[in-house]
Amino acid sequence: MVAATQTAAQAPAHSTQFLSVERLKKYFGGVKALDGVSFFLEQGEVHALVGENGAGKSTLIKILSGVFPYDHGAISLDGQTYRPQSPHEAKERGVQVVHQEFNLLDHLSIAENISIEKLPRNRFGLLDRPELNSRARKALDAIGLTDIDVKAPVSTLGIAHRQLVEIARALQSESQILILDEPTATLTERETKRLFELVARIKADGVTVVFVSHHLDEVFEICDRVTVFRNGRTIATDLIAETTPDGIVQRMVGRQLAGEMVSGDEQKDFGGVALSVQNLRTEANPTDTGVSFDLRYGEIVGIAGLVGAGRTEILRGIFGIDPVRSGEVQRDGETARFSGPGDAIAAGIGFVTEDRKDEGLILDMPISANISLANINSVSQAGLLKFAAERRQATEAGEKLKLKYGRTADPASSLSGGNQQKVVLAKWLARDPKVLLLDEPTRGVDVGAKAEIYAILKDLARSGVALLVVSSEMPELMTLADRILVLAEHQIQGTLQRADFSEENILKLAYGQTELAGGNSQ
Amino acid sequence: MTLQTTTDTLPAPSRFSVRTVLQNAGIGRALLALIIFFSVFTEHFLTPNNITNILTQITINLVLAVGMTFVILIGGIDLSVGSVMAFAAVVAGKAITLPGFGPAEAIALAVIAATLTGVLCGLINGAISAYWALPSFIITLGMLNIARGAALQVSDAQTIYSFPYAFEEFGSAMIYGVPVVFLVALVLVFMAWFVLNFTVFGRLLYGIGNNEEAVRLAGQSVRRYKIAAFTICGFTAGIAAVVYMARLNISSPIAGIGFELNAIAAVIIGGTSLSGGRGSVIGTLLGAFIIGVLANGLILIGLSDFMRQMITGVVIIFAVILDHYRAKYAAT
Amino acid sequence: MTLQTTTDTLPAPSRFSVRTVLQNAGIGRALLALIIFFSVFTEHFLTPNNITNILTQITINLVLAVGMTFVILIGGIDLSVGSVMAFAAVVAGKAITLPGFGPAEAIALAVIAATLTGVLCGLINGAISAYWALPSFIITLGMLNIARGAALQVSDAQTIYSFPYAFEEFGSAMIYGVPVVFLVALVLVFMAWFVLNFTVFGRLLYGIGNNEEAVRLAGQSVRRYKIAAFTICGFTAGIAAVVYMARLNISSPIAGIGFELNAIAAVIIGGTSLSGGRGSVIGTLLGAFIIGVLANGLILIGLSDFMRQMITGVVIIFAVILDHYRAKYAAT
Amino acid sequence: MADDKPKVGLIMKSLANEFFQNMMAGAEAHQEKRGDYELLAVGMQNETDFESQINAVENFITQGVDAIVVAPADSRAMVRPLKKAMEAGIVVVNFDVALDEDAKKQQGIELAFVGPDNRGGAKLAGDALGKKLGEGGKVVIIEGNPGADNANQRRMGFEDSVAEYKLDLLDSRTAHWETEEANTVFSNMLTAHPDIQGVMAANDSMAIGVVKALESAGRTDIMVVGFDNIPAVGPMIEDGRMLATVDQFGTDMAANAIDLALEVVGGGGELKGWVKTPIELVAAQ
Ligand SMILES: Nc1ncnc2c1ncn2[C@@H]1O[C@H](COP(=O)(O)OP(=O)(O)OP(=O)(O)O)[C@@H](O)[C@H]1O
Ligand SMILES: Nc1ncnc2c1ncn2[C@@H]1O[C@H](COP(=O)(O)OP(=O)(O)OP(=O)(O)O)[C@@H](O)[C@H]1O
Ligand SMILES: [Mg+2]
Ligand SMILES: [Mg+2]
Repeated sequence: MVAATQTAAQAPAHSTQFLSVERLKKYFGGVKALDGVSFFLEQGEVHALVGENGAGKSTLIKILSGVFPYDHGAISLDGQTYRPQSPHEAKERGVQVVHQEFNLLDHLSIAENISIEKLPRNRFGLLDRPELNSRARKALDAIGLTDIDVKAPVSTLGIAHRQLVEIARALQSESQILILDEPTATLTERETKRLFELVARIKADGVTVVFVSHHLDEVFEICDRVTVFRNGRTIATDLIAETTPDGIVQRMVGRQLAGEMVSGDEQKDFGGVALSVQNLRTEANPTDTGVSFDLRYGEIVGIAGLVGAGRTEILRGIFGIDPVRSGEVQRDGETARFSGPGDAIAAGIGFVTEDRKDEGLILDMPISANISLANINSVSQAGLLKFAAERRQATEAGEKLKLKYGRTADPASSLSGGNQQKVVLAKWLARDPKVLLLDEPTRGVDVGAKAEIYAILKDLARSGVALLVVSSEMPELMTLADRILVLAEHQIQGTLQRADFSEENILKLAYGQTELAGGNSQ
Repeated sequence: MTLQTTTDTLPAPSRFSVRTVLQNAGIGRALLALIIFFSVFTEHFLTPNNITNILTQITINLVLAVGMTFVILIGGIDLSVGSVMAFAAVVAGKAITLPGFGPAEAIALAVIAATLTGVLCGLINGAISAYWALPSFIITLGMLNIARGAALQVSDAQTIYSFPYAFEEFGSAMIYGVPVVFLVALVLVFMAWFVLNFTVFGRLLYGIGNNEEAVRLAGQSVRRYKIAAFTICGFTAGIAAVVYMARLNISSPIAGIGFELNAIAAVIIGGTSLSGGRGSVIGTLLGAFIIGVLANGLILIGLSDFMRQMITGVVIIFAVILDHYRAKYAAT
Repeated sequence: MTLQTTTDTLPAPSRFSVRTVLQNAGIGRALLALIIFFSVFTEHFLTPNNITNILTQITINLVLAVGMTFVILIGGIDLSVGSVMAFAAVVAGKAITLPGFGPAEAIALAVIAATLTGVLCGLINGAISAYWALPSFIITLGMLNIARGAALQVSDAQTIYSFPYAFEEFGSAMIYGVPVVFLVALVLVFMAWFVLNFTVFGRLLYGIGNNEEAVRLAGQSVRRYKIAAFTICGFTAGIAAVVYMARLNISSPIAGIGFELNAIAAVIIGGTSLSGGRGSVIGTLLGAFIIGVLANGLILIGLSDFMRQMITGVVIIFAVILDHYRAKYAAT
Repeated sequence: MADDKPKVGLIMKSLANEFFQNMMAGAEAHQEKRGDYELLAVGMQNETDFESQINAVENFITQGVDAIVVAPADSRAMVRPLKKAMEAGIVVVNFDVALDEDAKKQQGIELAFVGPDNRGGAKLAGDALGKKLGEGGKVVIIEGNPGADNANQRRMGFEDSVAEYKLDLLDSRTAHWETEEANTVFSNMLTAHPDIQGVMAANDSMAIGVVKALESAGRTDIMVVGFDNIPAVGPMIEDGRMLATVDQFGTDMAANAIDLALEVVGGGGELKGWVKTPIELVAAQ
């Protein structure tokens, strides 16, 4: 926090306005993605873009990075008009970007991915592998991924690691503007910290950083100024030092947000054990003890841990996606042998995956079709689709989750990142599962919608559904969970009850310590 | 007209939105251009007789292409349809010429034999490629060889002939100048369109072509659907065999060589993506027409064989380029 | 041995790791099984003479498959290689039989004519499909027709013959029983392997096949690389034409029909993914061997033609199934 | 002591073709009957697959056969490999399509050709049509695979008839030997030239396609001739839907060639020139 105020204080006094955007408009058919965006960047600042899901942040970023052109308005960079026709041109002008959705080459090595923009050549003009690998090594070390083999293909990485590889890649080339679109959405505290250190360092070198996040505390920690988006327009740009998180939220949503949710401390009565996991080991788990825990009806159990601690693999194992090496899963006290997701779903389980692009959504298909995918039988009769029912279901889910979309018939790819995440959630909510597994359920979701989602999840629990939530956001787990399992190295390091919830305790366990500040690990 | 209204209340978006209609219209425009061109340059083109001819000539390709659409939509490919058609025709030819059956029974037997053979080959294609998650290109290439070898073996490389008269009747029957076999193909197109747009099955096929993993994680048995798609493709190969037999009154073990490429071309010219997930059987219908009209028209204007082959290639390329521009303008 | 050491210091992970060697060994195992089978069942199989024969016989397919590997790695396909080979051979045949040149010049002229023709056709394929972002399947299908028509037109459907004696010499020359033309193919394989693994160009081709959009977003010109891949494929078609001419001493306008399927099959049996981004040219080499050994061996054991065709299909399917199990065990 | 029997390598064209299939059957029956030689037969994948014929020659050299009897897919491409075989001491007899004279001369080899001549056969059929139509009769040709030798020769045979009878050749197109394609192609030719009076099809499979096209068009005034005399055209000639076809007695052709080859192997004198075999026009009685 101290550091944050300092950076804010150092906000550039002499305004060197080197990128300015004026009344920018971008339409997708009838959808006004950007409807008058104006702001400017000063050299060497860290500039935050905030706004609700679908407000237009990523669209602006894609325009700045040459992914697609704009319809109206003007951009100037270094005093010249800026209208990049391709990502290549944007990069030539010194604009570097980490997009919200990943753009990695799964079958290529991490090292190759990191240097893909400019693969090193040796003096014969050939690919310089030693240089390639050592560059990657350095880049990964810089962001703290010291234990990852740079020669491994990206497909072996979990989602947070992929995000870090993306960041490492963007940091490779010299740039004058570095744009980070929600880089922290899947990161845990540790990685986020390290990222911020890096940002501070490149800022010191005079690089301007544009930072998008739904975590206002992060914005306040590293940014100098903040521009607020609402419905495709910029509402205001403020000096961080002169504003407060509440003020920003108010601008974002255009109204006062209903007070923070009361984190219900009421004593709850849980039902019987819905899901019992015993010494579960999947193919990816190298330990020989595995993981054991119980989940009761009406209970929300959180799973915390650092990136790569093995959280996702537990959910995948339970849901029958990855083969189980040993141990077992019991559903309502009976041993369940799921040979695939179909079996798990038949047993009343749902699974919100962390990777919406590859596993969660059918991007080219309509929103309504995505929402009905897991419960297609309820919107069909005798194998025939009931389109009206399907549309109704989508509309209802959209209202409930505050989805921002054009029509339910639009493809899911037309949604903003946060809204896509809501569609993944809606898909499983529509299914009325008895047990719901959620992996990073609010990844990329804005502050307001997050609160809604928490309320919905709590309601579900109250109505007797058992929830297992994996999240990299400790506040999220502490708001939602009745109990938090902390994972380290594929094993449960400890379990925290509500009374012991604190970021410090979670972190300690996550780092492998067992001594806690308050209570004790069981 | 009725269809139009139904569509308004039951939109199956990515297939029947304004955009898709435009998309089809795009390739439809290429078709129109061809038709206008040929009408201007040869008086014979727009005659009732010639239209009947074109309809007859595209029937087999259209039937095969309908099944192929299912396979391509799930991101697969079926190279075996031409051979399977020949195999089915030979088996059916053996069946229909069995002694001791009346014409009606013999024909029924042949139809059953042809479709069963087709279905069986398709099932094998689908089962192997789905069960072991193998590239359907190679599996169906294997089947191409197997079915062709089998067709030759069963028939001993002889043309089978002398089918019941009623069968010929069916092959050359017309309703208002429209060949009955073409109507059969149209019915298949309609059924495919219906299945793809209005059933859970069709929806999931599109889903699998788009993102197989997402469909799997939603608890659906991807394998089963894949097998079904290949089986449908085998089925249409069987139907194509029946049409072939009825039209030509023979079963030839060397029929259908290269038909797979034509069928795939119809599907892709019709706008279906080879990587799966996008496309429509209406596009396939138009694609089959383009190929058929081109073949017919170029002969009518009297181009030599070699020039004709070259021009065919050029026009196919131009058609998709044209379609590209259409798609671009439709998108903005 | 040297290779082994190099690999240790310069690992090209997804291509030359232990896993990849195993992967190749997987299909290599299928090859080994075939070889053992044929050696047991026919004494003629493992004779020096027959080995020479096999090497000669797989050369053209191998050459075509090397170029095809590039195209398939970027997620494309080239159906035109067989026709382009014929067209290149015909053009080169016309060139080599021009009067007034000494043998050396005539041969040089022919080689240049063949490769230029191939390169040009490949360039057109690549340029059109990259520029308009069209499916290469259709574009190269168009080229298949264009090149074939052109070959027939240029040659007037006549086989061109009577080439300089030195050319035949080259076609049938041996070094320790290894045909020189096969060595040429091996050199191409080696060059391709080197380019794909040790140059920036090669890595970007893998990248494009893997995720084209990501490579574009990384600021690379995807189009240029795509065009290059198709041009390389055209180039190998030109080289195949030279080999064809040297080996058969004729240029036939109907040469190479169906060669595209064989080349694609070699690539895919060799483990390269049709959707791009994964695979190796070493696999292609093994794939070409499987196809060649199978064709040779099945004739030697005296199978009838139809049975042979069926068995070929079955073995192709089995080879990829076997490969699947290998890949599975290698993965764990 | 089966090993003492001479081995004869028979190289056919695509056995997927009825004509060669029958020829093959004839050869097998012949081998059965004589019983004093071993028959190794190889076909090709398709008509344009010259490579596999060349490979077959190479394989036969490897296997050490005593004689090779070959129906070349390309009259020029096969010359050099066959020369290699002759140099290896193998007796080579050529049938069905004669090897190109110039090419043979160039390679400095001579060998016997057994069989009828495709060109002459086609002319027989063409003449039958020419006689019926008389001068100025409007005809079209349905060709085989362009570039294939027997297709070329049959086309030339038809063209000889056209010249001799002063017929009016309206169009000439390939249907690649295939029934369905012939049906399509001819339907379209008929649309373009409704005044066609006669059709010369380079094989019977295509003739069947033509006959079906005529039936669909309701035309009974057009005469069709074919080639090969496959069983399926029997009824058509019988009931007048086809005018005539040509029988080359393919069943015996390979057998005859084998006989000749064995003679040489057994010490008979060298063979040269053209050993003609019968050929016959088949028309309704
Ligand atoms: N390709 C597209 N087609 C149609 N509409 C689009 C497309 N891309 C974005 N949109 C629309 O543009 C609007 C802005 O989206 P954008 O992705 O910029 O939002 P965002 O501010 O980044 O949101 P989030 O915080 O959820 O990432 C949304 O309403 C979205 O639906
Ligand atoms: N799809 C995958 N294929 C191979 N390895 C994987 C895959 N997903 C994760 N891993 C590896 O398994 C280990 C555990 O990953 P897991 O995804 O379960 O961790 P996590 O705690 O959920 O972390 P993350 O924040 O990355 O999701 C990590 O080392 C990761 O690299
Ligand atoms: Mg966004
Ligand atoms: Mg995870």
